[in-house]
Amino acid sequence: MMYDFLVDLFGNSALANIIAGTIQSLLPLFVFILPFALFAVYLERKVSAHMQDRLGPMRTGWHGWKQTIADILKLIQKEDIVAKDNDRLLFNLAPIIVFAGSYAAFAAIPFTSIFIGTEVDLGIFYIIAVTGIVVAGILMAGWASNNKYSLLGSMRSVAQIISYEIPTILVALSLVMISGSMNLHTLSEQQTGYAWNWYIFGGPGSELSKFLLIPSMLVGFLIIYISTLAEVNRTPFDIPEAESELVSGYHTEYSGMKFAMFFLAEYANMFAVSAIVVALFLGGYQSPIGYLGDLIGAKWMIPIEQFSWFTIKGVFFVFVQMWLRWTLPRLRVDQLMAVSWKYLIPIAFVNLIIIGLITLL
Amino acid sequence: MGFLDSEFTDGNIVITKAEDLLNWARLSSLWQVSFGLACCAIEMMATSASHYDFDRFGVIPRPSPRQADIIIISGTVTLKMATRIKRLYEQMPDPKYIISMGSCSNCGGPYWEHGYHVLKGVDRVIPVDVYVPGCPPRPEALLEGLLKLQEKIRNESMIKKTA
Amino acid sequence: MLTEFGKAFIFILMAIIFVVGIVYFAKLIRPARPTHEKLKTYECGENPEGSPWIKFNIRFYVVALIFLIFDVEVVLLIPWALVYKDFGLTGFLIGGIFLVLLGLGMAYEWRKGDLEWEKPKVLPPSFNKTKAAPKVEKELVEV
Amino acid sequence: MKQAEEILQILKANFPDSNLELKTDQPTEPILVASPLEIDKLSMFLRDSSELLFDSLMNLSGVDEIKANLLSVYYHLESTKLKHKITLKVSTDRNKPEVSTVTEVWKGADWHEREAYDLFGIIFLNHPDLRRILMPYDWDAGYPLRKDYENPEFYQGMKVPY
Amino acid sequence: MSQESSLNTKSSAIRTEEMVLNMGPQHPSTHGVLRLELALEGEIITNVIPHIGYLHRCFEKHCEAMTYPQIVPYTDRMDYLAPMGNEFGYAIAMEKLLGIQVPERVDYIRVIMAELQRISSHLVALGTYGADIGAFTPFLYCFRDREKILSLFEMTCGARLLYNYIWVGGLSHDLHPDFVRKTREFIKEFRPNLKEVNDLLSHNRIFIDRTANVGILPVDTAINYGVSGPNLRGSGIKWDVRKEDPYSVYHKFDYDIPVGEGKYGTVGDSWDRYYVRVLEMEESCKIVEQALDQLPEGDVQSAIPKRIKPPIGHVYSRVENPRGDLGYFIISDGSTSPYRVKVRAPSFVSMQIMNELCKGYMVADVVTILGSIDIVLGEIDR
Repeated sequence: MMYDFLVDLFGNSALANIIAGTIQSLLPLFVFILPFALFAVYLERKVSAHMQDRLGPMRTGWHGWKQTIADILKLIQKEDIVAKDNDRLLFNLAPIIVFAGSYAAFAAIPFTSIFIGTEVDLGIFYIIAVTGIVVAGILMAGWASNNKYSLLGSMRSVAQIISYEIPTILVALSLVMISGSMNLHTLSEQQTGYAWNWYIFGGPGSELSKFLLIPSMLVGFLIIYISTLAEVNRTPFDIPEAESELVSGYHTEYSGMKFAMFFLAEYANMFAVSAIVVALFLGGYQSPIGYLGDLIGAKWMIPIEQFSWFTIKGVFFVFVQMWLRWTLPRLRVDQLMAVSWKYLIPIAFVNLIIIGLITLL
Repeated sequence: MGFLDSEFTDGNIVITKAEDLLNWARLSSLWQVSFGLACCAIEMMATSASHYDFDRFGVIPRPSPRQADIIIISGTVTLKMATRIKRLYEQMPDPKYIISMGSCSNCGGPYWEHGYHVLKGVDRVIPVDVYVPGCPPRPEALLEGLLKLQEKIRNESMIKKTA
Repeated sequence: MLTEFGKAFIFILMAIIFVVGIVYFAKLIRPARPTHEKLKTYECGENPEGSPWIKFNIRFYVVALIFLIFDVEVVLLIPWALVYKDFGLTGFLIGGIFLVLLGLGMAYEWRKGDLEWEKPKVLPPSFNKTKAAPKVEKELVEV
Repeated sequence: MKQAEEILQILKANFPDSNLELKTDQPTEPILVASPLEIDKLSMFLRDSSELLFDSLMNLSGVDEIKANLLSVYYHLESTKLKHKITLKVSTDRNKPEVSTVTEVWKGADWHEREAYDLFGIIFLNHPDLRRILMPYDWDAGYPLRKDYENPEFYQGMKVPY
Repeated sequence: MSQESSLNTKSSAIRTEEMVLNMGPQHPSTHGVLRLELALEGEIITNVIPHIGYLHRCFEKHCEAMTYPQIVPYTDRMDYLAPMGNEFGYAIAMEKLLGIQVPERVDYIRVIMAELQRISSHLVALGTYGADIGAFTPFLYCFRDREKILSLFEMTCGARLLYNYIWVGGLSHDLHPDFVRKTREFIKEFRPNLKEVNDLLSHNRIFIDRTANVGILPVDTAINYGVSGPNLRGSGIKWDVRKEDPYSVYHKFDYDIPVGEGKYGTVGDSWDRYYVRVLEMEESCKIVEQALDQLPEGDVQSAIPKRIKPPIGHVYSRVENPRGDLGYFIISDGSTSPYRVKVRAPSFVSMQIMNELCKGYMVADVVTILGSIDIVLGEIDR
């Protein structure tokens, strides 16, 4: 929709397509991801501070809202050290791949009904494949910085991310079985109407199968939320950059702007992951209580409302991730693998089979 | 050779304005290497706890020196530790600052006379920006030391001093 | 006309250009004063002994193998998941049997102990009245 | 609960040829003086014999008695089961200080002995790993806690005295 | 792997090279400047060599150069998390050597201060232990309570951390008039906070997984190594210097000694050592309350000798510090400064079991075990 509008704007030639494509891909980056990352870093420091009886940044602007801007500006001035016997090429390539991997996931996430990066039909499948690239980036960062801590950190993160991808796919698969399509856009469309039609409450329609689905949908929601927590390396699974054991994991040797890229990629990934969970289970950009735009008949307001609902849900889940980080201790590597292989995957299997049977009724 | 390395002779408006912004950014987000030596480290931990909050001034403890700009030498520097501190200081990226906390790291403190293994002052090994007296200095004294350092950064300038 | 995946590719391209651009822009501004000590790898203030680039533990080989099996399984299941509803119960049985077989495979691996991650091999410290501290044998004491 | 004299009698009974004597002239607890090269057999017996059961070495400290040109080592032993304590003392010549180690008997003595070696230069025979523990490993300016110790002028380019 | 599977035998047949990792002087969780040299095989540890001496401040050389009263501030700087305990030990040893009998009030105040110091030291130990395992919030809750104790100390002797308060034969200041009221208030507030940290950390499923059955220390090995304090009591033996070798007025109070029972794993694992410290704080509150009830009147500086010149002789006495029993061995040659002072530091002794405890565990467990034996580097290196 937005894409066609842009193409007509530039005269419908091959060049126009490219220009429209670039504008459309830059839009989420500059309009949403960068401001969100700045806000999320500030939110994390404030949330963790108030959770721990402290005040958090106060000196930069009112209640320290300019703190992250100061951080970014300082990081630009910091010298960027590439140690002598690092593998220079891989060292510089790692942040690029990590950020590209986590940003590419935003291509398939529907922000509003009229704007979506790409209408690709294999929505969920594309996202899971693309977040796999981040693993290669982390491995490169760990291996290239020639540091024992980062090597240990990256080895652990490879084992962790690949073994938590399977529960994510299995739960996403069970959802595909119900909705019949993989494109996140159609998935969000199917969950219109009130909150009762969301997939977490069994999806649209009102036959018997909808009510039978509710328990297994809740189980699926829990499994995918836990495994996406592990994909993004957040506590209690933040073993790759465990501060207290491995100094700071795979980005020990990075300084200056490259470290800022890792930081940015982590927060972008946090939002991407919670956006996926919201799009799959909680009705993406659908509002739980209907649109104001419908009531007063202003059609142009609906996309704005949808966008705000989408960000509210996404930020809420990012807040829950931060909440978990500052309360739960960290798991050990073998316990982490046991959680995935011995608990999450078998339960996801059984869940898949139950959902398959119910949808046949 | 980055923009920050080059020395400017005439201070025109653009340079001073850019300088103020860069200085403000540097001073309001000093990331500290989480590194404590002795009793002053406990006072430093008390300063970063909730009663006297270090985070109010934008100071976060970073475990690796590669991402830190300020190192607070809190405690007695012994000869065995001095070489490690020198290496840690060297491994920090460039605009970096040092606060020497406590009389032990300022001048050897109570161990100046008979301490055969104590380095009489950390400034014999690394250039110190701010000295915080006290044994151990109260958290308020450390915060005041931090404010002094922020003042010093605010007045830093890239324009070459002619006089 | 850009295909859907073309747009996705432009997304990745833009991200790469953005990162390279910002890091290069920072390169113009930031100081660069490399010293010999600064270029040594950091290891908690010590001189690192030996290089970290050694043959790392083979534990990942086993996990990667199992991951491969399950990943291939999911790839096969996806088309089935989309269309099995049109064929009713027989459609479901096709995928169901495939899933059950895979569950058996997993139970086999679980029983064989391949899913065990590197568990600590611990021998509780005991001093013997006569000889010095005992050498840690390789066999595992179930903790 | 045994007093120092009874412990001395038991030891004399089991070790007739080694010269053991009990000094009770100075205030607080009496000291049992033994010879430096037999201390490991003595302590193995002290720990294993059923009446004594000294199973815990509280403290091992080196002392530099410069007036008598001796380097002596004090052992404070305690039995957690029978609740009695004893202090052993061993002294060797200052220029060639050799004492046999007790790490075989009490594992806790390992670091105490390394510290006595590091600060006084007392060599403990067949100690598993006798090297400096507190001072830097390449500290070549002698043993700091001896009474006649002078500070070196420089150590790795750093001025040591004030 | 209890039984060797075909895949595994092939994998472990390929010998992986051993990597030497330095958990060096600057590491977020070595509780100060301690360097642990780990020999790793993959993630499993084959050997741990602790290197200490990075904070050796020549305490014993200073004792030989200073007079007896001048040594008291130096004893504070040894175990800087429990300075009152160090001064108490030194005062007890000197009074035994000189044969001084201190007034009743001094003994009671010393017990109150030592027990409050035990609570504040255990709070730091629990806080940093939680932070090592990954939960950062309990660290700040523990420090919030510790600030209240520090303000109590500041009210009596003017200093927050290193006090020079317990002198040989008496105290430097008498109690502040409303010290008693404020301490009772603190204890009333402290008990619910302790329960809060308990729920947040002690019975947290992930914390239990990380600490139960990790770093098991059997009793006879502990006694042979000379380990004492919470580390020894965690292994299940009821051994406390305040009860075994009573000093000052501890015999007047009734309190029991918590011992590790292996609630979530085997007896003597890291969880037990941690939980013994939590219960000990509860006991210290009881002692302080009873001491406040029976606090007699009197002048605290009456028994302080003008010039301390002890007779020629030696003394060895010990005190129950938060980290174990702290022993002072003082030899005097009749002059005003001691001939030799040797301190038996509990952390120095319990640090030796690191190698025995960590063999076979993983890198993440070294941090857990180091946190559970709760060491302070000022005391190890003296």
